[in-house]
Formats: sequence, C-alpha cells, structure tokens
Amino acid sequence: MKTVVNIRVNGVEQKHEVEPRTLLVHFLRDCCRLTGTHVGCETSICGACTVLFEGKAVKSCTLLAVQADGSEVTTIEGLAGDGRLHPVQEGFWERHGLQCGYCTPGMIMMAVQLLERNPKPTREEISHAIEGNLCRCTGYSHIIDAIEYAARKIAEVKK
Amino acid sequence: MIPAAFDYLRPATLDEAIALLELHGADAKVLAGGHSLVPVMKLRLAQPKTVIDISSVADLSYVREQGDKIAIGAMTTHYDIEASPLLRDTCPLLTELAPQIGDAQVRNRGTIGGSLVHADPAADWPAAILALDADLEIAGSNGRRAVKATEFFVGMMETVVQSSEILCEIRVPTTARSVAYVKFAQRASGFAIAGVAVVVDGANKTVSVGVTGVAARPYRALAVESVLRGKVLNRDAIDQAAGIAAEGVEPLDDIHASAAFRAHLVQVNTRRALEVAVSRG
Amino acid sequence: MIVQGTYTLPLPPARVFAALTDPAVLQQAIPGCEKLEKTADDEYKAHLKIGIAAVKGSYAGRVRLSDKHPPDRFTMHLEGKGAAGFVNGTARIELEEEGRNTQLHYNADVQVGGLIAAVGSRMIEAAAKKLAGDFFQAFSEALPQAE
Amino acid sequence: MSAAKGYFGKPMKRVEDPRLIKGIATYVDDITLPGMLHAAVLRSPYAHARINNIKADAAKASPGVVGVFTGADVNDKCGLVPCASPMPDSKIPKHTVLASDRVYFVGHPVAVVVAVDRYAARDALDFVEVDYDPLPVVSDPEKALEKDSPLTHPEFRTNVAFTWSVANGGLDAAFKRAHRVIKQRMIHQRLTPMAIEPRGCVASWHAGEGTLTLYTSTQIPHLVRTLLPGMISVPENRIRIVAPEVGGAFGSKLNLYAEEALCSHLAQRLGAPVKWIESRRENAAATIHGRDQIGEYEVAVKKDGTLLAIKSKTLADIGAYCQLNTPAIPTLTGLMLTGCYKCKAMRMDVVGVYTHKMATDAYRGAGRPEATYVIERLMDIIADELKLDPVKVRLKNFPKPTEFPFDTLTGLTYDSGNYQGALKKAQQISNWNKLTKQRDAARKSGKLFGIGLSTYVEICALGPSKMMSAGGWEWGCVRIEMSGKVTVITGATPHGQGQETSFAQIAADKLGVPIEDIVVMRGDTAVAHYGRDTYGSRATVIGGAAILMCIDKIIAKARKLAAHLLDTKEKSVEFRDGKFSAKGKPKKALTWKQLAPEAYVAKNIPQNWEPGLEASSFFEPPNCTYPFGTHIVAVEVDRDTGEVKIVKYVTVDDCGHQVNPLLVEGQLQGGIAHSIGQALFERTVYDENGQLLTGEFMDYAMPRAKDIPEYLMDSTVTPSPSNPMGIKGVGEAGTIGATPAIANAVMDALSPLGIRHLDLPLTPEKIWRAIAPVKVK
Repeated sequence: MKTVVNIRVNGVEQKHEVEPRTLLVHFLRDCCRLTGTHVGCETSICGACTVLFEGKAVKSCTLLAVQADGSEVTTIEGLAGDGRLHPVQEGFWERHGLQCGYCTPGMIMMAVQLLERNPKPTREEISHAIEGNLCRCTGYSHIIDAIEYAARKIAEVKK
Repeated sequence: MIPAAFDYLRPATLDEAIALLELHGADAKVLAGGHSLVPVMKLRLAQPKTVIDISSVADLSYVREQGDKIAIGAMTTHYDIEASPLLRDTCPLLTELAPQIGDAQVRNRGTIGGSLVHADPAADWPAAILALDADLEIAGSNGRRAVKATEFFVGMMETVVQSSEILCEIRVPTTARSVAYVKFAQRASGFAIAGVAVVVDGANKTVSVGVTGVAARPYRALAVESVLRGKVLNRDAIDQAAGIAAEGVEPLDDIHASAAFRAHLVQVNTRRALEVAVSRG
Repeated sequence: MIVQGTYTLPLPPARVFAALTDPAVLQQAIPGCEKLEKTADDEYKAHLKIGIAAVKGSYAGRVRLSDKHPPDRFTMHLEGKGAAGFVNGTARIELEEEGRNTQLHYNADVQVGGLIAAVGSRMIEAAAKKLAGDFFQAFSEALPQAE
Repeated sequence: MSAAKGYFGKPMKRVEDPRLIKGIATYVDDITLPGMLHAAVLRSPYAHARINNIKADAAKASPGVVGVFTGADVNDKCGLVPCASPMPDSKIPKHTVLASDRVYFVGHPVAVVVAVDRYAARDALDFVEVDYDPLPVVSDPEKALEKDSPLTHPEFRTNVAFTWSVANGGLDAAFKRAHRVIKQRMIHQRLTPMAIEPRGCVASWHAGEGTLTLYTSTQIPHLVRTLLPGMISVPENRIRIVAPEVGGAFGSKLNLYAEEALCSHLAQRLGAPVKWIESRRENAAATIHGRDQIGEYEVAVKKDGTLLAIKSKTLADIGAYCQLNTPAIPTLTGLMLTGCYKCKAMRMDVVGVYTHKMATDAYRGAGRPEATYVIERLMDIIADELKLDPVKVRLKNFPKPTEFPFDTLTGLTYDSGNYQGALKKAQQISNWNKLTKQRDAARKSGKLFGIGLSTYVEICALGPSKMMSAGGWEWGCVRIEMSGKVTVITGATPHGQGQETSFAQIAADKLGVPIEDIVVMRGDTAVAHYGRDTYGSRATVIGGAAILMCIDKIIAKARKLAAHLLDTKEKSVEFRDGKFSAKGKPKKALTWKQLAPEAYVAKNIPQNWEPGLEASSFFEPPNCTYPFGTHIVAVEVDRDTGEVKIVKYVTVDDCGHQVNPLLVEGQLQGGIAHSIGQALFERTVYDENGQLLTGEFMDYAMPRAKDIPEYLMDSTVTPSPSNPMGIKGVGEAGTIGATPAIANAVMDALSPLGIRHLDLPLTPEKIWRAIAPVKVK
C-alpha cells in the first residue's frame, strides 16, 4: 500500500506517493530526479549514497523514504549555493580528489559533515571519517588533500 | 537491491508499539535505526510482513544519570554515545568503543538497542555490555523486566527479547578510566573478528572481560576473570590470563578468520586490552 | 562444510532408530518443518521455514534415507531450495548403545549455495550447528510420544 | 588577449570535474527514457547444474511484469557472446546470453524479467521457478586437469581451454651453465575489479528508423558497436553506442556482456526502452574477474647474480568461458616475464583451464602484474639465496640506457629506458642508508621490519595494430567551429582518467588557443565515429597523437586560407601562438576566430579549397610504450596478529613526458591502491562447490583511506620515441609496480624467521600461520 512521504530536499518540499519499502536513495533519484546520489552496493558499505539527513551524514540506501518523512535532506545537488561551489567541492576540484566521480558525491557529503564536527581534522582523522566511503579510483590520498584544502578554506572564510 | 513489500507502522508510544507487535506476531519486526534490519531486508534474507518503526516513540533516545548508574535509551545512536560528555566521564568504555563501530554514517543512524537486539555475533556493543555487566530493560505487554547482560544473548542473532517485546533501556555502571576495547576487525565489513572489552576494578581487584566476534554468541571470559581475581595485574599475570581467553569456547570459522586464528586473536586482544586498561588506571 | 556432533538420548538404539525414521517424529523435530509428506519408501517431501531470528526463508525440501542398518546407522540426504538459495546435505548417523541410553553421532557434509552462501558465509557453520542442535533437542523432546 | 601556451606539462585541475562534484553528471542509471521498462536477471545459484524446466507463469502474473524470457525465448536471436582473442588451439564454448540447458557458474544468467519499474522486476524474480539438477563441480584449476575431474564443457572432453607458449634462447644450455637454479611456485590470486558503479545499460530501439541506441557503462563503445551486430540482427551503421559517465571500470567494462545484447534485443522485441542495472552481488558474480594464475617458476643464475634464464609453467584459471580477451591475458604475462632484465633464454608455457567460475579477463594491469610480481619476487629470492644485495642483483641485470631501444627475448622492443636512473633516484629520496639502518635497529629491538623494492617495466599504450585483434590505432577529430571555438573529439573513451583535460591541454598548445575555448567530446559513436577506446593505458598516448595529427592537418589547410586572405604565398605564412601572419608582418595576423568564419562562409576562399576547418585522423602507433620505475616500501609486521603496516612508500616512475603531472600522480596513486589491496587483502573466494563467498563489499576487502600510506613520489623523464609527445601510458603502472614492492617488503620483514615466500594476499592469518606455527584443529 502506498503512502505519501513529504521530505524537504535541498530546501524544496518533495511530496510523493511511494511504497513503504522505497529506499530513500530511490526516492531522491526516481521521484525527485536528483541523480547525484549514487548506489554502489546494497550492504551499507560503499557510502556512494551518502546524504545529509537532518544535518547528519547517512547512507540513503539503508534508509526507507518513510523514515525520512517530515525531515530535511541535503544532497550533493543542494550543496553549492548561489552558483558557488562549497569549499569541499572546491577542494575536490583543486586537489584532484576524484577520477570517475561515482563515489564523489557521497565522499563530499561525508566530508561536509566531518568539517562541521571537526573543523581542523588531521589526515588520520579524515581517513577515519571517510572509512564508510569506498573509492576505487583515486587511492584516497588526493581525497584527503582535498578535505584538508576545504578545512583551510572554511577557516579562511570564517576569519 | 530492493526489500520485499511490507506494511509500515509508526506508533507514537511504546505501549502502542507493543500492542502492534502482539497483533502482528512473529511476522512483524521492530525498526529502530534500521542499520541491522534494512540491509538484511534488502537482500531479502528477512521479509517481515509488517515493520514497526519506533523512531516516533518519545523518550527512547537519551543518556542520563539514574541513581548510581547511567541509563541509555535504546534508540540512542552510536554517535550520540560516542559524543556524550557524560559517558566520557562516567563510562569511558562506551565512548571508546562507539567510534569503532561500522563507519561514521552507520554510527549516525544505528542505535545501541537495535544492534543489541539484532545480536549479530560480530557486533561490537555486546563486548562492552558484558564487561560492564549492564542491565537491559525490556518492555512487554506485562510491563517491564530487566535482565543482566550475561542472560541477554541466547545465541547467534537471538536474545531473550521476545517477538512482542522491545528493548527500551540499557543501564551501565559508572567506572574508572581503567577500561579498554581492543578489536581486530574484519577488513571488508568492519565487524569484529575478535573484540575484547575490559573493565579493571582496581579497588576490588577484579576484572571483567567481554568478548565479541569470536563465537556464535558474545561471552564473558570468566576463566580470565577468575584467574586475575585479587591479583596484581603485572605482565606475567596478564599474559597467563590472556592465554585462556578462548577456553571453553567454540570459535567461529569462516573465510575471514579460521577458528584457530580467532582463538589466537582473542588471547592477543585480551592481553592488549588488559595492558591498556591497567595503564589507564 | 562438515558439521558434526554427538547427542545422548535416553532410549536404546532400536527405539531411537525407529523414531528417527518415523515421519511424525521427524516433522516435529525438523526445525521449521511445516509439512512432511511421504513420497516413497524412505522418501519425503517437506516444506520448511528455517533461519535464525529475522533471517528466515522458506524452503521446499526433500528428505531421503538410505544405507539403513537398524539399529546402528543410516544416512539421511537433505535437499532444500528457496529464494535465498539452497542447502544440500548428507548426514551419516550412527547410534551407539551406552547403558540405557544411545549415543548418537552425526557427521553431515553440508553444501550451501546462492544468496545465503554469498552473504551469509560467516554465519553458516554456526547456523548449521544451531539447527542441528535444535533438531536433536526437539527430537529428544518428541521421543516419549514416539513410544 | 594573448594567445595561451604552455599547458602541456602543467598540473592543471580537470575540466570534467564541475559536473561530477555538483552531482549533475549523467551515469547510465541516471538515464530515463519515455516508456522505459526495467529488466532484472535471474541467476544460477549453482556452479554447475542441468536445467530441467523453468516455470515462469507466476512471474508473468506478478504485478507490473511485461515479460519473462528464458534462453529458449531469446538465445536464437541474441547470438553468442564473443571472444576476440582465441589461441590457435582454443576450445570456445557456445556462450549464449541466457543459459540453455545447463548453468556452469554461480551467477550464470538463466532468465530475465522485464517490468514497469525496478521494484516490480525484482519482485518477479522470486516467482520464476527453475528446476535444477546439480552436477559435479570443479572450482580448482589443478583438480580440473586431473583425469576424472568433472568437466566444465563436456563436449570438449577436457578442461583445457587453450595452450600458449613463448620461448627464445638456448634454455637447456643456460640452465646447464647456471651456478644455481632457483625454483618457486607462486599463486596469483583471483581478484574482483569492483568498480564502484556496477554495470548497466539502457537499450532504445527506434522502430521507424530501424536504429538502436545502447547507453552502456563500458570502456569500449566502439568495440561494442563493432561486435554487437554479430549478436543481434542490427547492422553496425544502425547502431549507436553511448558510454555516458562511467563510474570506474579497471578492465571490468572492457567486454561485450550478455546483458548488453539481451537488453538490445528486448528493446526491439518489446518496442520500449529497456534498462538493466547490475546489483553489487551480480557485479561480484557475473562481471569478469582478474589474475588467477598458478605458476611454477625456475631461474638459472650465475653466482654473481647474473640472470641467465627463466622458465615457467603457468596454469591460468579462466573460469567457465572465454570473455572478450580472456585467452590473451596470460600471454601478456609471458611477454613481460623477463621484466627489466637482460636474460639469455626464456620459456613460458601457459595452459588455460576451464572451471565452474566466472570468467577472468583484463583487470587493471591484465597479465603484466603477474609478470612483474614473478620476476621481482625472483630477484629478491635470488639475492637471498646468493646472499647478495637485492639492489645490486637488479643493477647487474639491467640493460644500460644506451642499449635502448632494447629487444627482449619475447620479441618486444622496449622503446626507451633508464632503469638505473629511477632506481638511484628512489634510493636517494627514500634515504636508503638511513632506512636500512632503521631496519637493523628495529630488528634488534625484536620488531619485524622489512624493506622491499620493485624495479618494474610494463608494456602499455597497446598497441600497433599488428598485435591487436581489431586495430590498435586511435581516431580523433578536431574542428575549429565557425565561432573559432574548438571541438576535439576522441575515439578513446576516457572514464575518469581525465583526458577531457589532458587532450584540451594538448590541443590548446598546438592550436595556440586558450584552453577554455576547447571542448573534448568522447564516448558516443554518433559523435566519435571511430575509436578503439580505453584500455591498456593507451588513451593519452595514442588518442593524444591522433589529435595532434588532426591539428597538423588543420594548420596546413588554414595556412592556405590565411595566405589567400593575407594576400601572400602559402610558403611565407607563419603560424605562431595561434596566429597566422605573413613573414615580417606580424601585426596583420589572423587568429582562428578570424579565419574560422571565412572558412565556413566560404565566400572568400582560395580556389579548390574545401570549406571548413575540420580534420580527422587515425594514429597508428609504431610501437607500444614501456614505462618503468622503482617502488621502495618499508613495512612493519605485527608479530602477534600478523597485520602489515606500510610505514614508508617511495616511488619514482618514468612515463616519459607528462601531459598533466596531477593526473599522472592520480593514476599512480589509484594504481598503487589496487596493489595494496592485491598484496595485503583482496581475494576472490570460491568454495570447492563453486559457491562465491566474496559476493559483496562485506566480504571482499578493498583498501580504505586508512590503509593508504603517505607517499613520497617523484619521477624521471625518459621520453618515448613511439609518439610525437614522447609520453608513455601510466594508468596501470602503479598496479604493476607496487604489488611486488609490498610483497618483497613483507618477505624481507619475515626473512629473519627463515620464511622465503608466502603467496598473496599477505593476510594477517597467513602471516600468523607462518610465523607462529600452531596446532590447528
């Protein structure tokens, strides 16, 4: 039996009728047509589907859309404001933090949350924070560089 | 992957949730954070007819002092435990263990109660829950009952929580800083192959040791505890005691670690956890 | 995968043997057995719902007994197929008299395939042992009625 | 505005990134077409079984289902999945898109459900009832060669799929002359590529035009277009293949897979677009695997460490059938077996063996990692046995830089090299003497500390057409648009390697235009008419050269137009910094923006001058390229748990000139990560019944951020003479060079315990079993 789910996605109310078993990632991709959030596995390991749910990074393939009813979700598409890249996006671009780009949205969303909780992470803390995000292309080193870049950038902007 | 269809219910109170569980029987499953249940549903290894989401049930997510214990609501996420200043001061074993669970995203959603009731033999919490000799409060239609951690786990993925009951609170004692959790993780999944939690009570000269990942059911390494009772925890004593950490246990055996390796690792990690805990005392 | 174990049952081997080859007792003892139908001599069709906790699946199964040497030994062949995969097993069961009891030794070669092998490998052996344990537990409880 | 120049060699950030970091790029699963249906594939849970019967009625009646198809319904219309590189004696089974009467590996497609959405399609899979009779299974390649082994393809009466040999020099004489013969068996474990984006495709049939568009997550849209007509009855010129954004491939999408033909057929049959997206479990089971060789290796050496000869007998477990390049992979191992060393004689005999497993094929490095691993492990074993310094043994056997081009025993010609230079530099930046002292000190304090070295060379930028099965050239097209903007089209199909940037750099320099004026297009056969795609680290080298050829043609053509417009002779037109001018009159120069409208409006053009400023070219490489380098790794092994920690990682790689050093570094680091996985924990596990036990990310361990060491990376530059830019491929070098360095470091750490060799992956348990033998139940 279908049910109406209402989620504020990137500040826009998204109201769609779905089956209770609809995964949040499918709600975002199929109902909202926001396809920046990707699916890489089905066991909550790869993190390609990471979005911010009430400000916290979660794996949208392991949440039901009904669980997010009435909540706020931010996806990669909602990150750049006023056409300006988020510092984390900028860091990934500047430091070659991506190759095929498939894991990138999830990786970026995870990094955004990390820097909110820990604005000056060490490389080790960054590695720990992105443990739930697999990248098969970059070998991670440039991703860590990118997140360090973003941390510095955010600190500069705050000054 | 896609779960099989189910009916979804979201009760507002615990009583309502329990009533729904009674109504739907064994075909219903309680959904807490969903990080144990949803993956098995997506693989269709679990196909409950009814899913009862208890996230709207008020007051199941908290960490607070309660007498001489700390009470933790079952819906408290791993991250909320990791970040709890109260627990860091009063029960540091939990704040040390929490960041070793899964990954950051999982810790944001997964709950201590959900993890304990799912009772995956390689989950991390059971080691600490056992070592702390926690009390687990279970709500059912006849009211609430509390069980000891040692009685909670029945077997692989089975606990004393019945199909119409809900685990609602975990109560842990306050401890000194002389605690430790040392884990050897399965590389792909991050689950414990051998996770050892240790609480050293310097005043009473006792230790307690909880072990997860090694056997079908998490266990207290009672042999280790009894050998060390009343002893000075020097290197020899620890070495000797750690050597019997797998005594009487039938270790799991899989492609990630043979039974022999698990038995070895639990000894290594028991030694290491004891050393760390003692060094913190 | 080899799963083996020993159980002590409070009856002499002949009685145990008879019970073990009695479909009524088997139906009671096989975990999650919803239906057991005789299809030929020593051959049964079964409908099972087995698994652990929430991880449960339905299996259409076949049970066949062979190599029967009452009251000492027999072999049980099991086959189960379901959406979650398949389980095949051949269990050699030996009965040994010990006073008024029977020592039952089983040695089963179990083959698991499909989804449960692919994603549940770390739990299969423990699950198999548990199910075997459940079987003999239920079996010994069912014994008096078999008299 | 001054004309830009000097992009070549700059570490520029990528032009393809904005769409990717904003989440607005289009991968195949992001494509939705009107009326699109969704397919789900039912796969065999058995490694080997007879299919007695398939009942699809219940599935057909399931809500939303449009059709359920079995082999009997589609196989005669979908042809056979091709193998493009058979050996002369290959036995190639009939590889139908769906199983017909038998399944022969776990994951073998048995039926396909098409429904209105993916949920309905998935639901219906559970209602397809297949009656299987399990048959005997062989999953071990050595057992597969035994006389009474179950057969994967009974019609061949053997599990031997093919044999292949390469030999040169007087082997017996060399072994007779040797002071020492050293033998070692090595196992190259099976690996799963695990691109984070699984495979998938959307097929769309345009009945009116009789054309098919297939969007597919592939490395090789052009090869798919060449091969697909052999499977479905649509001619090549009515097929358009689009590789949209591809989320990683690593060789696993260098194939024409059953599902691509199946969806193409179903789209025609059902008159609606059909999408199929692979699940991770399907990806692990039914997308190609890599490696999986077992070799017995023997070297003949003189006591001073001089390598005389090497021979090997290699068993390649190819799985249940031959995918596109399956038989070719071990031949690359053979060709590179002598590594970067001189040698008097060599021989390698390969036996390809069928087993009830997924096929192996090209996984990053494809055959070369095996070769480098073997020769580099052997170098260390030789040093160990002869009590020589592993560095000196290598130096003794390198060809001198003056000996290049260097002809190898296996018939290759290494284009250029300075192996000593890279080794020396790596030793310098690793602070070699200090590092060895650190090892001595660590050992004294009871630690297991080791240093490993690998000096590698690899063959890439494959390759001259004579060594390829369907052309080794690359195609490109450059068009100065009427506005003066530049469109570069490449037949190479980059999917994350960054050629939208590096090709723009190459073109911008050559044309003398700002890089912002250039757009690089790829991956769509309707745009890039020809191409041989991306694999074997070939795109930048061969595709880049094709673009340069195009630009040469355009400049030559534009010179004529400029002469006409400048009212001067063609000979006296100079082209510099993007401007054409008459000799001595630089002020009256014409830019591309001025020339282009003239070229297209064509009212004032030279006589017999064809309008437009566009050229296309095929670049045929005269040789492959042979990048090389030295990796130095230091590790510490935990005595208690067997865990390996990489404490130092130094690389000096030489890929000739670098178009974009940032991209080179990215390719190397990504490649090394695959090596860390291969060396320390990755392995594909089938049990003896052919069940796949590493079918998910939960069980197949890949490197995570915390497994990656801090790198010290540097390079030397030895230009390649095989292409105009002097560049060499670098996509696989990291994976080829790193694995043996890590393995050698671990074995060095364990050497005080008398352990000579352990096979990969060097898991904690394997190491623990070696260092602390215990009784196992």
